[in-house]
Amino acid sequence: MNRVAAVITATMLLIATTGPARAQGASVEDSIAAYREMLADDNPAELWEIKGKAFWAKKRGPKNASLEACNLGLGPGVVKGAFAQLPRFFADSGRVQDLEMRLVSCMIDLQGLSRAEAEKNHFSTDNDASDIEALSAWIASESKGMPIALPQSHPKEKEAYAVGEQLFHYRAGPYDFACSTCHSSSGTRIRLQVLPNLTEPAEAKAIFASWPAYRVSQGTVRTMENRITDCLRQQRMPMADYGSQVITDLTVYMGVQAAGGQMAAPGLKR
Amino acid sequence: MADPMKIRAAMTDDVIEVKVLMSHPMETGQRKGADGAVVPAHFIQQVTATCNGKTVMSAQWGASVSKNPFLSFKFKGAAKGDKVIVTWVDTKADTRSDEGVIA
Amino acid sequence: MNLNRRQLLKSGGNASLLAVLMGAGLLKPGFAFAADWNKSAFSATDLAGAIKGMGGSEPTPSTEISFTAPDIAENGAVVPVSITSKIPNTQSISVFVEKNPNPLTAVFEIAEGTEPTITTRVKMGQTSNVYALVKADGKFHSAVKEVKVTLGGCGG
Amino acid sequence: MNPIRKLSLVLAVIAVAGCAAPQVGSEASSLDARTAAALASSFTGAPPEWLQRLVQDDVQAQCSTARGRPSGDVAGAIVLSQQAALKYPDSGLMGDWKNGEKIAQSGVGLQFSDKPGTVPGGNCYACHQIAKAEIAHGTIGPSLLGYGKLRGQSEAIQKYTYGKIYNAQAYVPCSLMPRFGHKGILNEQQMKDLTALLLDPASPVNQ
Repeated sequence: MNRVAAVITATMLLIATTGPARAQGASVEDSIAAYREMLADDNPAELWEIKGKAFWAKKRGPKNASLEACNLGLGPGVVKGAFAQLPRFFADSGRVQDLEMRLVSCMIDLQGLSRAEAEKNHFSTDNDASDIEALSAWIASESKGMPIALPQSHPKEKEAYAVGEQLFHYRAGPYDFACSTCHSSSGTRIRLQVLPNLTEPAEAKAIFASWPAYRVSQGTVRTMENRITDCLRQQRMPMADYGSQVITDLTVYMGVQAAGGQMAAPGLKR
Repeated sequence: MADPMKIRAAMTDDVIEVKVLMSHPMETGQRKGADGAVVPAHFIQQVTATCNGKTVMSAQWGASVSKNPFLSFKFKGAAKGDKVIVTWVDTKADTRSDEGVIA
Repeated sequence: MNLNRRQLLKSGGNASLLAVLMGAGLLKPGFAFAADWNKSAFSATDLAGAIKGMGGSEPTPSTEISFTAPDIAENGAVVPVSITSKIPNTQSISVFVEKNPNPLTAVFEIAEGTEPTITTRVKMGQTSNVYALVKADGKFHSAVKEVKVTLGGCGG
Repeated sequence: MNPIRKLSLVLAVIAVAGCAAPQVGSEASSLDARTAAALASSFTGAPPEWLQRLVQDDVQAQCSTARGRPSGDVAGAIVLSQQAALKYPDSGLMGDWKNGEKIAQSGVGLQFSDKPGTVPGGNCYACHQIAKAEIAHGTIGPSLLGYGKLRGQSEAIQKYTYGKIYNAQAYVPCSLMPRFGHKGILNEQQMKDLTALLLDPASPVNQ
């Protein structure tokens, strides 16, 4: 078979077999939707919210201070609505920071912790709970119902978006995967999980609004840092540093795509 | 010490619906941890709920109840403002008791 | 002491008082509950054994049990189940997951004044029949539903 | 040279030199340079050999630039270069479909979370419907139910099937499917077993 014929044959075979999967998929997807509906209320993440709220007020570190004076972007101590506008640029750190990096900054500046101490257990394990996961759950819940509105006025915020978009489409690694491999078309699934098309604002809104989330497969609240790290792992990329620029920029890209969405975190995920 | 529960109790007509989330690993004793060793069983065995000194729910659980368990039940015979007290005890004899006010 | 404690519980004793006593180390709850906990039923590996452990025999299939569980569980770690009994004099409601290593999952005693309805979430290791068991007037009744547990995510 | 390719070279330099600050050629666009800098600064805890994975090959760079929709010229060039790189086993293209089914189910391999020595799977079900019994299948790729029944088992079909698994981009430029042979994800026997899974009349695919 010559090459052109091979391409044509391949295309024809592709067309001939695209139908059944979609048709058969509908009832399975309905079942999954019904399952999710049964779990929609009574999110175990509420247990993390309780812990996170207490942790915000708890004094610790060499300065024996709480986080209550932490500036999450709307002024020192303002929690209500702050998460809906993160990540954003902070003049004191000179960086665009997501919630987690901002909390780390506050732990260092206000409580006098070292970076290592502040970032300890940032992703919880079986034996070690994560203060940051609990704080994230509570702080996110304080933005429920508010519109996603990441600022894009500072040049570094614009740059984070632009670089984030490049990174989103950056194919590399042994599998040739980019974020866009799974997240740039609508209505497809991996196994039974419907994949959000993050280039489509309506879908980006729903997804961005629902992180951090309680993951039933892991029995804990996971943050967006964790979700992106895990996506990169499944893309067969190296392990990203906690708070790395790649993660921040991808978060900004998704968050700006999701502008106007209604915050509903913490969510409940597989 | 175990983390607090989240207890919600809401009255509609004369029926009180109680919803409880508990913080617990509910280890089955079948799972292997990151180090490859079997994680010992550790789960809530007994749950009781009382209201005004009366038991309104008592349950025995095995290891197959989900991690960070959820439980919902309904009872009659109490008023708004009354307290529902939920207590659990697990296989390590750890226990936790919290209360929710009927709204 | 254990006996007192058990009596307290059985009579619907003051739970916060109990918690205080346990916290003060005056009560050793593990021993008392180990005695209360129905080990033979929870260790049974089949439906007949579990019901025997609960002092019953062969359940009768009943349409008076409303049993809600998903057709497909996206993750077996959390499978929501709701059971409501319309059978008069319902004494207890239980959940039994046939293919779990220890299938009996939970037994809820329905006290006087408590509605015969419960919702909880259970773990399933694989696709299995799930039974809702209702004890009423000392007899067992059942409803069954198959829940498919699927592989999820990116597979690694 | 296209800008993304240049970015890859920048990264390659960084990966090899192990330094954090990228050396950017003056003609590279500043956005690409900043993207390269973001990549270069974000994986400092990873072993050096892993950093090579961030470096794009030609096809990856072209497909990224084209956002997955290459122009006719680029598409043609990709197909030609990838066809030229196809390698077939010395003898036989059909392995054991039973092993193939296991490979299709397995999604592990080449992740930083995998234990050393983990044999990578194909994870075919993540994207394709394959055997009817497995309801947990993805839809990113087309359904492969009845694949062999539809096409028969001619040598040409065997070759096409094996080749598609080996390097999907030899047929569909910028295909989302990993190039399992080209990138050394699966070995020859595994790809033969998958070919059998799709073509063997006894395979559940063709029931």
